[in-house]
Amino acid sequence: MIEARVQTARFDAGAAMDALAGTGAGAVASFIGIVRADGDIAYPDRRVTALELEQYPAMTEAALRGLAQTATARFALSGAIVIHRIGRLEAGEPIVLAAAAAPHRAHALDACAFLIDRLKTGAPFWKKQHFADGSAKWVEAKDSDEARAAGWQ
Amino acid sequence: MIEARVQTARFDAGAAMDALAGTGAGAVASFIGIVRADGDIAYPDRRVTALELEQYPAMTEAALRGLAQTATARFALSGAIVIHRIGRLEAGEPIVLAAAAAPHRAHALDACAFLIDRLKTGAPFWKKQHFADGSAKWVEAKDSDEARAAGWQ
Amino acid sequence: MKIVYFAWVREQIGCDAETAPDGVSTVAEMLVMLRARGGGHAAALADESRLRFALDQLMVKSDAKLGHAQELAIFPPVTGG
Amino acid sequence: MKIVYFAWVREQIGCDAETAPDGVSTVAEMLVMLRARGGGHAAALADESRLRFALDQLMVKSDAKLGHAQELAIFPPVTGG
Repeated sequence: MIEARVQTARFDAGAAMDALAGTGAGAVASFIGIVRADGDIAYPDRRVTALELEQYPAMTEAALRGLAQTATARFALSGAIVIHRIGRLEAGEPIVLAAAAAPHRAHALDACAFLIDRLKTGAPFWKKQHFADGSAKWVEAKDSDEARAAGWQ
Repeated sequence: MIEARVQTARFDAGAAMDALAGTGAGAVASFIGIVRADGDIAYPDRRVTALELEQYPAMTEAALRGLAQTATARFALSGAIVIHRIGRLEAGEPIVLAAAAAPHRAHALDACAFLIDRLKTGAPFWKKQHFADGSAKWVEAKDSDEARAAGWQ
Repeated sequence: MKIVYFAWVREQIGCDAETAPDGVSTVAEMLVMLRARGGGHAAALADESRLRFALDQLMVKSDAKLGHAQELAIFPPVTGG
Repeated sequence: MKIVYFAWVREQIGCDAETAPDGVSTVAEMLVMLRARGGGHAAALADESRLRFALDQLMVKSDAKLGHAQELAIFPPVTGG
């Protein structure tokens, strides 16, 4: 079972985990990313009030689906779900869900980390931060994210 | 925020993740363990219909709470939740939830793996398998679980 | 001191809890005393490598001193999660 | 061929999508052609190390041949998740 979605609405993490639990798995691991008010380490004194998530619409769902398929083959998953939100998201709101189901826990946990690490460097989304003082700034990609994603080669 | 519970009822994984998302975290990772019908690798031809989960009541909640506190200190978590079910659980039912919230994803993912690895070797629960043919057998502890838990030293 | 048993140790001994004999100083000595009762005790407690112990709800090795502990638990390696 | 821009590349160029000039064989050559337009194009596309590319929705390096691709996307390193 593979599900890959891009949407503006909130997602139901509990329903996603229930669906994965129903695939005959022994283990379901999930990750949720959330908008942090202290988002940009380059600007510690500016509070983030919201993020604006831009996507490359023709590419995103295929990229997420390809990622879920790669994870399924690599970790022998019984299911994988990736949901990414777009549009304006306030501080505290969930951005992304990555979840994996497998017979045993090591594969489920590893697949979940793989999904989110690879999504961060391979799926065409961009975040613009809106600060409390009215200013805005595009988030810079992190070298540490590239390193984590490359670690899965 | 720390929550450690032992209960017979099903747990609400979505509510647990929502609670952790509300701790100011940027990342929430969770793990759910499920009763597998093909549970015992020593008996591949016997289908498991249910597990019976026994506990040491005076010790379990303190053990789970201690585990959550250790994880919170080690990974600088903003929240940790561990819920373990007891009693008779049919194949496909969830057994355990371990979830962690942290500012960044690496700590949330690592803490989640830490919680479930340590729980498997340090919390006083025992599983008895009930097979489709009416027989029953206590699950044997796995050396691989000891090795994973020891890996967190 | 109270002794409590769990899982197959409990089943083989046929008893959830019992009062410990007096004058015993370590977990290992307690095992020797209990095995001497024969029957289920002897069978369940025969192989120390298959047993784990807790004193007042804290995991200990078999060389642990009983001291003033209120409760000794004897059980198989745990298999939860 | 259509060219699409995203995030600050789109903002600096002031345009979501435009038609590519003909007779260009690689992504790198296309960058040279686009920069020659000056203004937002020159500023946004000045530093290739800050840019990523996709041809028909597949990530490529700047030495990739355009071939018969329908769509070239130019954008900053992605920052989703």
